[in-house]
Amino acid sequence: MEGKMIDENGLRVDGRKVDELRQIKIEAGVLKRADGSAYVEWGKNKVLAAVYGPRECHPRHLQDPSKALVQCKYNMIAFSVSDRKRPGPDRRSVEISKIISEALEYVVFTEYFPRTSVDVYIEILQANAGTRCAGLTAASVALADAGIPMKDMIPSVAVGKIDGQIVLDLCKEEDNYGQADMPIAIIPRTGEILLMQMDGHMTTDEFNRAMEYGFGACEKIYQLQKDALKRRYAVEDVEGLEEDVPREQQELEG
Amino acid sequence: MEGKMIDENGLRVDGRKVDELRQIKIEAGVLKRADGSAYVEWGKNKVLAAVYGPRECHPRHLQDPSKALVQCKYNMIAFSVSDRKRPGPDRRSVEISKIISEALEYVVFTEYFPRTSVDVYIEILQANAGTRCAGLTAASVALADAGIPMKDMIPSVAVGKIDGQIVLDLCKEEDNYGQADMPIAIIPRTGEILLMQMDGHMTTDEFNRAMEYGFGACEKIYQLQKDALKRRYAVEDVEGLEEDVPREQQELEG
Amino acid sequence: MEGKMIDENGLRVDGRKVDELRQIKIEAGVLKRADGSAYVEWGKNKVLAAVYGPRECHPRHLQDPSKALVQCKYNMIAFSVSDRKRPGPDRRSVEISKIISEALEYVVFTEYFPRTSVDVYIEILQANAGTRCAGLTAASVALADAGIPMKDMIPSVAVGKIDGQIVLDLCKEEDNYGQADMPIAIIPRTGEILLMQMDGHMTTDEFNRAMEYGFGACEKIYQLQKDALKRRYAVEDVEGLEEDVPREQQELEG
Amino acid sequence: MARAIMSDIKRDHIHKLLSKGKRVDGRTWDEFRQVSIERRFVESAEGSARVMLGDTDVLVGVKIETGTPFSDTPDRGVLSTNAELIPLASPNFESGPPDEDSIELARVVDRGIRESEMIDLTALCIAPGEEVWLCFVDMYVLDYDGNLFDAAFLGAVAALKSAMVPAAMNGKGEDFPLPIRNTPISCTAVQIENSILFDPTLDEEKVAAARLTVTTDENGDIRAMQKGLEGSLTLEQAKRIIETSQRLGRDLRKLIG
Amino acid sequence: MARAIMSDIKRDHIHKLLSKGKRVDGRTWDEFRQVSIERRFVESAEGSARVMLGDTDVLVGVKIETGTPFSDTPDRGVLSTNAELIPLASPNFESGPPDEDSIELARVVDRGIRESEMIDLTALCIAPGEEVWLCFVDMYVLDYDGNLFDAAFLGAVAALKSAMVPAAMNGKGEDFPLPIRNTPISCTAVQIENSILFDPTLDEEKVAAARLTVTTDENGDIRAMQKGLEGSLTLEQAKRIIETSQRLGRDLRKLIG
Amino acid sequence: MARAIMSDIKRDHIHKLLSKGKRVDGRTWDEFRQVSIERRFVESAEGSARVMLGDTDVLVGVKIETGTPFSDTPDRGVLSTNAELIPLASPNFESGPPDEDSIELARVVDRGIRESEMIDLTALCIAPGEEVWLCFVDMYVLDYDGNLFDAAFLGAVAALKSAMVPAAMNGKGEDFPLPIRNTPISCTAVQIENSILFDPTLDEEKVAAARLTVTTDENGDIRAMQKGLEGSLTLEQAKRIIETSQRLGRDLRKLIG
Repeated sequence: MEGKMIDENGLRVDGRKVDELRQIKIEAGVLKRADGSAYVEWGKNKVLAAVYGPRECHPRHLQDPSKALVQCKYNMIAFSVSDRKRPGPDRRSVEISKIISEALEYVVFTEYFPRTSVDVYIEILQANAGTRCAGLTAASVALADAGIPMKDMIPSVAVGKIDGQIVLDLCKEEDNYGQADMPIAIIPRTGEILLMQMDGHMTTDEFNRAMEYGFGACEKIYQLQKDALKRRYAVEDVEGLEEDVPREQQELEG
Repeated sequence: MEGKMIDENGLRVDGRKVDELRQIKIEAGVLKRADGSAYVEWGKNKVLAAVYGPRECHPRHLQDPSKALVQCKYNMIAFSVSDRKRPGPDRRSVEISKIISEALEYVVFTEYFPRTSVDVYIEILQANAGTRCAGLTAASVALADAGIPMKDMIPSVAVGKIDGQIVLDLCKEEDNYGQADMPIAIIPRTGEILLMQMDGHMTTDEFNRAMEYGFGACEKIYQLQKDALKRRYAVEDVEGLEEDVPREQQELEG
Repeated sequence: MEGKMIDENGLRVDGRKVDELRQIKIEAGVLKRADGSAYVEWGKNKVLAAVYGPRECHPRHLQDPSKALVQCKYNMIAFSVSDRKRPGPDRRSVEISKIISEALEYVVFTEYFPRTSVDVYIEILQANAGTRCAGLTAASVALADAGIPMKDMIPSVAVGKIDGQIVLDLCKEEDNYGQADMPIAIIPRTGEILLMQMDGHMTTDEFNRAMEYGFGACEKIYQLQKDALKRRYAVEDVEGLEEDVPREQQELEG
Repeated sequence: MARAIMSDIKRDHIHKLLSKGKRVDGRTWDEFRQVSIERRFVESAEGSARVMLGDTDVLVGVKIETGTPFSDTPDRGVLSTNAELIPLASPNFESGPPDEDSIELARVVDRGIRESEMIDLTALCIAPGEEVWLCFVDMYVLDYDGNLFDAAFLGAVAALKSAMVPAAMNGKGEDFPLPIRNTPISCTAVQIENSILFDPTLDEEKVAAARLTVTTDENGDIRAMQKGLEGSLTLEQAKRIIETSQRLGRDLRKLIG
Repeated sequence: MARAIMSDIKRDHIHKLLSKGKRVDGRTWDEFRQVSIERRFVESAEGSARVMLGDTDVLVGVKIETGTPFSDTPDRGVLSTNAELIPLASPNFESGPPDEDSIELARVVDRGIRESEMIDLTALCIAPGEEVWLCFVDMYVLDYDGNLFDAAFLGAVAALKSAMVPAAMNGKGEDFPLPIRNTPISCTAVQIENSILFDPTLDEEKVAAARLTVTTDENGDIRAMQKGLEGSLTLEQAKRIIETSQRLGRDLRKLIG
Repeated sequence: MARAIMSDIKRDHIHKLLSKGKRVDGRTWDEFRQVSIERRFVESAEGSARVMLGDTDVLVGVKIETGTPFSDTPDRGVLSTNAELIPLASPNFESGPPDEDSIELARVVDRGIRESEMIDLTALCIAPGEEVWLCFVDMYVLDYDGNLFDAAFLGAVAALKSAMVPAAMNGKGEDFPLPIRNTPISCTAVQIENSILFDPTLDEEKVAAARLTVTTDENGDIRAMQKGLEGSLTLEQAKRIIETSQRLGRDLRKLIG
């Protein structure tokens, strides 16, 4: 497939430039039962994230007397991929859940809620490359929507390599023939890297270019995250009274 | 098979009339270790039920501070069916255990024994259609034999449809070609329905007929349940002294 | 294979006499993290044993208020046998773990450490017949190395039958064609049998001969166990100061 | 699943309204909440539908693959139904393999589809005894506000009716719609202090004594039923639920089209 | 399984009687409890037997199916033995996959059958390397009052001897009895304060230090042994148990016929 | 795995030394501990290596069998990598199926081997679509004193380079060495209060904020990376770790030969 993924005008199979993101749509507060939630459409990815907590930590022997645990479960639903995936965690999703949990733990003020658990659920409804980045991006918004005190939100994106070129945000078709894939997550304000994985083949120069693209994209995604929260609050202001009714009912349930 | 299951005299493959039960034999108090037990032969079904409790509820997080849990486990043993069944619960037995537990919970005075569990085990030793009804019938007797305070015993029976006719208590051969199957369990005294499932194809009229057959049969089964308990007590009266010895030994075990 | 396993001079496939052990090498204190450890090479068997405890017993409902539990896990690693073994316990290793636990429990002064667990891990790195005996032999040394108070160490050996003759300590090639196999473990000082299994075909006379061989061999293995501990202590005396540093560090970890 | 606990105040509120013949959200006893159905929500599935029943949100996908038939039905395709009560949807759902609640849900939906003969499984045979189409229906609860049975059933029926068999991709000729013969509908009611309420919310479920799900076909005939919960129903209540389900089923069936 | 706890009073009672050479139920040290064997208890099994050893009640079934042989024994049928300590039988048995107790029980019974060459597995080969008869022995404990090893072994042997290979149903000619070459018997004794007691009751097991099961064939030769529990046996005790097992085995074998 | 807890005193000690640019064991920030590699430690494996990295002890074995290829790579052998953090190696490791730590370890090693194209999987095809060589890499941690990633990776690479494909035993001609094209090396560093330390000991890992593993090939190109732990890295720190890994990788590669 060498040489076929980027055309003579430098455009990719879906018409994007090498440093261009797919279309991203973020919506906060999309679920009723969850304490916080977000929905992300990212190209053809469809991702739902929900947050419960801080709440009692189960099993109890995992409780940390000095802080809350941030426990993320990343899951692909059975029909999110072309071959049906058997329900239940596989090794890939266990690893992704671990590294997303670690990234989120850094931004949550866990010391405020000792012995509790902040549970984050990411469900990939439709997968098209880059689901862990879309999931982490959604999870950050869901945490904020849940009112969990946190340092900042974490945007995330993958940078890849196709046809010997560093390229931002591979879609599935590109990923299938890609030469490298590097998902990252950062705090744009400080430049801190919270998630970074790579597989494939990159020189040091290519790595530097990739980080440039990635950092730039994360700035944009961060803006989308903030916009989603703003829209959510704006809606709340308008529909405040109506929205309050179910909230009160929830309190009654104890 | 249309038209072959009921002959010109209205008799079924095993010679029964459409509203006739198979032969049912109930025996109470058949096991030594269990707190209560019953054995039921119902046509070619052979079913054993045992009750332990009220006893400490495990796992503890399931304990209910206001009442006892009634936890039934329905199980078919490996060689109870023509193709060997792998030991361990399958989805069918999980569902049956759930609905039998719910039915039994209604009649046990669970509020007398907060935080405890009343454990009911139903083992299908030989299966020939209608095992959940035979199992629930046996479980009621075992609960009574265990001296668990309860509102009433629950007889249970299935009503089916073959050759376009509503028919009581399908045997396996009929069930294989049946057009509908509807297991029910009721309290005959009050007419309350505690278990009802249906699959197949029934009109409203057929449903009404089926319930008539079912209610009538439950009266008879209820009588057999009571007879079994009476025989059990009668034996105890005669053999009272002998029986008391092991009971005392059990107490010594703490 | 009848008649081929022992030659005209009474020598076996690896040149041993019928009552001769394979070469056995025992080393105590081979791991840094474990509280006690031992490594055994026994012919082509390579076995590692480690002891942790007495430590808090998990799960807690297994705790015994009157004594420590001795919980041994025997495990063959994936590439210890010619066909790769899937990781995780199989039925054979569950049974072996149970009987080794029972044997070790007899010699540990469990009443000194109520509510705790003494955990013994046996890993078969390379298997060549007789691994349970090599494992139990190693586990005894590891327990002593951990400083667990115990009545005595337990040597263990298997006696088998090939070509109609009772033969000590079968190697794999012999075991494949053997007519009987009988692993035993004893306390040489008292002659008490703590582990004994047999499968195959033995007359009473053959059993008596086998026990003679086994008891004799256990005396020798016991000596090797003691030698290994002596060497371990001798080394500690010389290198005492150096060795103490990490020990102190461990205490600092609480 | 232990049933979620509810405060006494809220429970009393529901009971008090019921005694006046009213429901918390103002519906009549036989009124369903707003239903919305979004078909083909997930492109990677051969068929899919997202159903909102009030705030209850269920996503159902259908995957169709080739495989071997069961030995006792060599000339029929295979239908397999699974429900996942994922912890994203409720604080009371837990991670892990299907528990008794999700198993009951899956099996009740499965029986409704199977017993109504909705899908012509014989048309899903490729080579008798050797190769057939396997049809996996996976139901994911995304937000849980009561009456999963009907939301999941509507989703499964809509997803199946939207599904295309991927024949071309498998070298088996042209894609074709799943062969549908019938549109079954399930309606669920609960009994609370002898009142019957259809399409219960989560709060209503929490105080309910008994539940009955009735699945009817286009003729109004009964194809499947499931009574649930630890309470009882009288025969009259059962009959009333059945008759009302037949009536409500006709309306819901129009939504599916 | 943690061993069940017993009151000190009861323990003392057993010890006191033993010091006078007596057992709680009046038996001699080498006396089995009443044995009853009901063959073909379950019709859906190819062979079955329900064995009562005093109040210990074990139901064993044999299912026989066609399947593929193991690659290292291409011309032999397959024997598979499984024990289920179902919670119906004892307050100390728990639901779930086989624990170490049921695994030990199954493996000890399996070795006794296998090592005695009771079944001619070569006669269970249909097509070498391709198709053989698979023979599943499932042992269910229904009521537990001690000495499961011998009750289960008797049940397994009786069930196997009653089993018919379902050849006709599988299109492999006429049904035939399982090819039996030997009738092994296992006898189990416990050591309590240096007394040896055969066929221990549950109470005796609770105070026992060590257990030895000896399986002998028709010649009285030893085919399998298993020592259990956390206590010890002297060589003399082991020899005495072996000799007694040979003697008692002859009597029990007659019951099996 | 919850990270093991460490006393404040020890933590302070490490921090104090670090503030002076020192490590507890006297190494420089970019210095590995003593490495020892014992090849062919286990004869029953087709390849094996036992690697000591200071007191960290890892045993890796390679088993090679024939089997069927994945349907999407019909002409390639199969590589399968598994890590076992057995409880013998640390008081914090537990029995049971692989947890998230062992899964991460196995997957990071797997990616390093796979992405560097170390093994020519096309040369492990026997009959396209039908039979290929399956290559199982099993990594057992025997003693855990930090930096499992590099110890396991060294062990895996050494074991693979020592492995012979057992062709003769499988009737596929003569045995031959696994076709190796590249020798990748992974180097792992941690960040502790903005210091970077390579090859961390267990104590250093306990106080570390972030971890980065960089796998490079013979050209020094990056083939795989994995950032771990709950802390952050700056871009400069990441670059410094990458460059140092390229340099250290050259030295470690010589040990493998």
